Amino acid sequence: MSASATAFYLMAAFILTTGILTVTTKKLFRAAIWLLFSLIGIAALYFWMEVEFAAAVQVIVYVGGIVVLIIFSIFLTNQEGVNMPSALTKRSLFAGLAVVSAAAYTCLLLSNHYWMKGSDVVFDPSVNKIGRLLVANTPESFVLPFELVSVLLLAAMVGCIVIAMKAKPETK
Amino acid sequence: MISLEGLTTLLQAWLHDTLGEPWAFAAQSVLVGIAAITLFAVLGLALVYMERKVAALMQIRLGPNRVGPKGIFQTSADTLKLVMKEGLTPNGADKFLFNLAPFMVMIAAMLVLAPIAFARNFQIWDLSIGVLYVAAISSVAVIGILMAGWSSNNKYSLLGAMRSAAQIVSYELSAGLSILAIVILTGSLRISDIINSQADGWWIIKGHIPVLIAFIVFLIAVTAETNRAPFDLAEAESELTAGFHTEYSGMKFALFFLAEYINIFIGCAIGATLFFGGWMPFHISGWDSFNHVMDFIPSSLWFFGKTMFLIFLIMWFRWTFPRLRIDQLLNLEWKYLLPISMVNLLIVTFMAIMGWHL
Amino acid sequence: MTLANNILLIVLLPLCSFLLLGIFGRKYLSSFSGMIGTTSLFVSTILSVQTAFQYFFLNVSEHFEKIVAWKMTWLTFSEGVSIDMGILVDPISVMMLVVVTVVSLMVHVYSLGYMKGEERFATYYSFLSLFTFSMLGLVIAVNIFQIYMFWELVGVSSFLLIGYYFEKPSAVAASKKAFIVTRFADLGFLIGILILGFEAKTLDFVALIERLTTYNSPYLISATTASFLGASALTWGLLLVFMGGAGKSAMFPLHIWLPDAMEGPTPVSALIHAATMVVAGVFLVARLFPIFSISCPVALEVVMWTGVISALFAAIIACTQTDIKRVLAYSTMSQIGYMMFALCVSGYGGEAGLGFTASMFHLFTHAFFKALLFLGAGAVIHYIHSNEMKDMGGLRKSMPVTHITFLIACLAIAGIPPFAGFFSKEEILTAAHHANPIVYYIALLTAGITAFYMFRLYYNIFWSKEAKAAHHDDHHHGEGTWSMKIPLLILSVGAILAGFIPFGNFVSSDGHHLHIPFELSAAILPVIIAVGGIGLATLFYKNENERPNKLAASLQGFYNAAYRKFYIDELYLFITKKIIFNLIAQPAAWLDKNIVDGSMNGIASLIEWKANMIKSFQSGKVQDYALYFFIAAFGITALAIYLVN
Amino acid sequence: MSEIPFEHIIFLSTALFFIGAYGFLTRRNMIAMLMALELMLNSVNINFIAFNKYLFPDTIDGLGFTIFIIAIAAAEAAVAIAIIINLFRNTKNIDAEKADHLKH
Repeated sequence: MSASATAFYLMAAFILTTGILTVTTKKLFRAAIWLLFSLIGIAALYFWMEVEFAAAVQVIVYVGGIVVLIIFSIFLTNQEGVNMPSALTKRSLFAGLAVVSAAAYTCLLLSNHYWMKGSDVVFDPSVNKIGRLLVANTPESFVLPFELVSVLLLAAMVGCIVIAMKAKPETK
Repeated sequence: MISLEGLTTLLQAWLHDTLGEPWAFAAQSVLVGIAAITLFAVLGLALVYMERKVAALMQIRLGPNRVGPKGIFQTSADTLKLVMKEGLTPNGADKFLFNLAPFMVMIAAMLVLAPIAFARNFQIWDLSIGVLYVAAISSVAVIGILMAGWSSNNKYSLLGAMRSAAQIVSYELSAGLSILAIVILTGSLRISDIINSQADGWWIIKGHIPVLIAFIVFLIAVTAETNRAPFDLAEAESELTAGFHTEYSGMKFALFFLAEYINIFIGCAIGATLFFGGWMPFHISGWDSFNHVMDFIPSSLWFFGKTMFLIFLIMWFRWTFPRLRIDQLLNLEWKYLLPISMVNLLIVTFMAIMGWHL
Repeated sequence: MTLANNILLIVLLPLCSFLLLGIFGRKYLSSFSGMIGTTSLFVSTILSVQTAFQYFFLNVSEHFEKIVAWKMTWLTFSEGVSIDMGILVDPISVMMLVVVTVVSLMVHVYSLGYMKGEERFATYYSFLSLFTFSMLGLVIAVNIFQIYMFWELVGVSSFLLIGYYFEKPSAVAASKKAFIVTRFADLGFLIGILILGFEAKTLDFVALIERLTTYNSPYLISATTASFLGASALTWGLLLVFMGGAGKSAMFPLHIWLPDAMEGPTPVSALIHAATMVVAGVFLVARLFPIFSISCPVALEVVMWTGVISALFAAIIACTQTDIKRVLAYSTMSQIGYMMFALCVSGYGGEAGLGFTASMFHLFTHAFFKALLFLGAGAVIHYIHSNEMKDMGGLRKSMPVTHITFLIACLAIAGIPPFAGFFSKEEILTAAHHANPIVYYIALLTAGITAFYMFRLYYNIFWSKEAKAAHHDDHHHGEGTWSMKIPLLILSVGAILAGFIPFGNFVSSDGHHLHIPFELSAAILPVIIAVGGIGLATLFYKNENERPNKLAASLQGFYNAAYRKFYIDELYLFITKKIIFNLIAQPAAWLDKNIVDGSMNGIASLIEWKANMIKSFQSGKVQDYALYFFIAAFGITALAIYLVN
Repeated sequence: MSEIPFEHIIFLSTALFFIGAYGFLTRRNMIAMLMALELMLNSVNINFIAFNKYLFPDTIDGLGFTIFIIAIAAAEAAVAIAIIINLFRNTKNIDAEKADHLKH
């Protein structure tokens, strides 16, 4: 096995292990840390796939943003030390059954599928190309989704502030 | 002529010849790791010594002067002491995370070294997204700090960690925006491209006012991101004992301590790369003979000189400005720096579109 | 100014005043509202008198045409059948315009004094204006549906005015009663309209009358040949239309609302229940008179007997009532009965049309003296603060104006020459004499009874026992303000002089001039009977004595029956409560509750039971929903893939 | 790349997706549910990039989608956390089992 393949399987194992730990560990803060590792693993996977930009964005947004946000919200909701209540047995049973069967079915479908390679061009995700994809003045570019996402982010920002803002005490 | 570039090329060729492709790669990785750790150790020692000496200079006193000539081994002795100390773990702490935290911070700091160009053609990994990579990886350190604060099971640590994280996350924005100003002017995220764009003059001396503004904002943001005075209230002794690393002792404390100085170094190195041309010698276009003279000074000297100058500036700040309150700190970022750097970015973009920067 | 504009103005002025007072009255115009209403009506009155003058005297021809002065189509049902709004000018509508505006003006003026200080003064005047508007709109209607709409408006405004003192439960009950009874009658009216409209294929009066009176017209033939329960469609239609008229005019047996309606303010009683609204029924029959007379004598017969019975029946009840307004109410009913049967003893056209002219003439004169009587009674009530005869007596000295005018009115209604009532009543009796002796004798008897009870009323108020203590307590006000006296005086002049108008020259069944010969022989008998009635009343009631009680005692059963209004109200109650309620409504209610509702409830509880079974799926917990969603999504995907393959 | 079959990347993302789904269905803490959700989103991102790189290398649309997904995930996480914090402020509890007020 080549070094590259080894690296992939190591990363895959890392991602899946930390992912499983994320959804099973009893301590919420540790779950967040496992999530962090899982996300970093995925960023590494992107590096391995030579999609550096996606990796950097993954790290910036997920690690620097979302996980920090989650940790902050853990702090704010006083959930640090205590163990989380364990899931209801009934629901874990059903959920586990459903998930395992669905996963098995999906894997079956995937393994029976023949993947056709579209073209033999070398994949080139340079920053320049990404910029042109997002905001260039061509029919192929994603200008409209880009603007929509911008508006969505703005709306989400305003919405978050409104939702989480403490109600002002009634002033007379 | 002996230069770092020549050394590495020689080493690489030798390794390939003797070991073959995969093992050469592995050996190189190991060597790079060793080099990085060595660099860290040396840097840590040097910077701590420098800090003490600068502090003494500012306060008109001598500073360390007993161990070795001019007290040059003082920091080594301190390090020895820290290594010898028992690593205490507080009762009720989450041991796993408690032990993991300093390594997180340290590893993040080490990973950021990868795209930094120390000298001409001396770079571990010339990423196509170099600057973005630096910004991304340095944000991982926040998690380490939060982890340390939370797992210590100490409210001062927790508060310090939260303050620290809030501060870093906030100031990352204006740091990122001022970095983007240069990226826009250069048109590339690659570190080597950025340095090469300054071959006929560093951005800071090209006389663009927006670049000057970006540099000032960047310097403030780096100072804040590294939790240094006047933004050091995360570890404000009078309020929080020592912030997130209150409970750490021994080698783990040393790692935090070291990481802090490494972060200063990295921040200043990035600043030097973006604004002062990195290893690029001081060139004035047209003055060929002068430029030729400048080229004789090794590029690594240029780089370290500029970085040290910035580090000195930051140390100077520490002993000059009084500490801010937390609300002043956040106000400064969100109400002044962020809008300023956004408008600045707009101006820079406009400049780039009009082609005035060339 | 053209005729149409003139009449339009007459009708719309009260409407404007109603809107103005109704919307702004209570807040902004409270103190002026009386003046506003009165002024607008004063203009209307002037205009209507001018219109009448123009129509009757400036008419060069010998014949009074039916003029459709203005017409607009409002709603079209089908070709030819439409609801129109317009102005129909003919002798009776012009006469009605004058009557309605004059009486209404008098009432407006009178109310300035009578209602002074009322809290809802502006509301009162706005209602009065509304009423006047609807009545005017009714009399000028070109279309039977227009009449129906204004008819209902009249009903609404009378409901509002009767219930004016809505804080009094009896007033509320009376207004409801009036509304429900007239609504019930109007149902018949509506069906009648639909029958007539269906048969004649038009709702327009002119066309309707023309189609249903022309001999051998296809409409008439189809209307008379289609039969139901032994009567032709035309008969049914006319009878049902008359049912509406009977309801409004308080004909037996739909009269029960009229006495109770005296709960409203007295001027309102004068306006609505004496002079204008109740004659709407007479007006309706007169409007359709050609059809009744030419095409359907059977219906006319029914109307006649209804009128006769109402006249006698009401007169007998009036003798026993002690509430002065109720006496007047029954006298109204009796007089309307007079008008009704007078119409029916008439033929169409020429000399035979005497009854029609007489009826309209009586309507005209009656409006004056009945309004006068009510307003006088109002003055008395205003003075005494009571409606009961036993609280009154000996008022002739303290209320001289009222006394004299009331006496004139009583003489007029009793038919003593030369007062107005004599002439009109004499014409009616003559017409009846020519037509039907039985009706004639009953009418004579009624005339005598009328004289008797009117003077019973008169003596009880103004003579009888001398000045009781009750009315000396509060002599803070005198007989009434001038605004109350002036209408009395004007109306008494009308009551004296109205009879001298050669009415046949203006109003007749076919529009031609009708010369009415004065027959002295026919006039003597009624006058003698009336004087006899007055004498009897003088004997009994001029001074306080035991004779009335003795007479009442001797006629025990009959007296009680008359006093209780012949138990008609009780009969209605019996029918509605015992029969309709117990035998029909209650089983229906049971059916509704247990079968109809029961089946619905059964379905509902079945669904509820089922819903409870599946309710547990809806736990409110987001993860349960997520699990269902997850399973369903995968299930559907798997199914789709299976089906595709 | 050529050393490992393309399916293995897809298997990895599939497994990650179902791990996230399992976590979403069983975790009682809302923040933990949010984390599971992030895992699922990430598995989708992996798919997009893998498909783009190995099956359709002539475009970079998949990468664009990934970037959009990441942006939207950030917005979604922020809103979710705002809601959770508001819920916590009102009920002192962020247990998904107990947050069933809308049912009543």
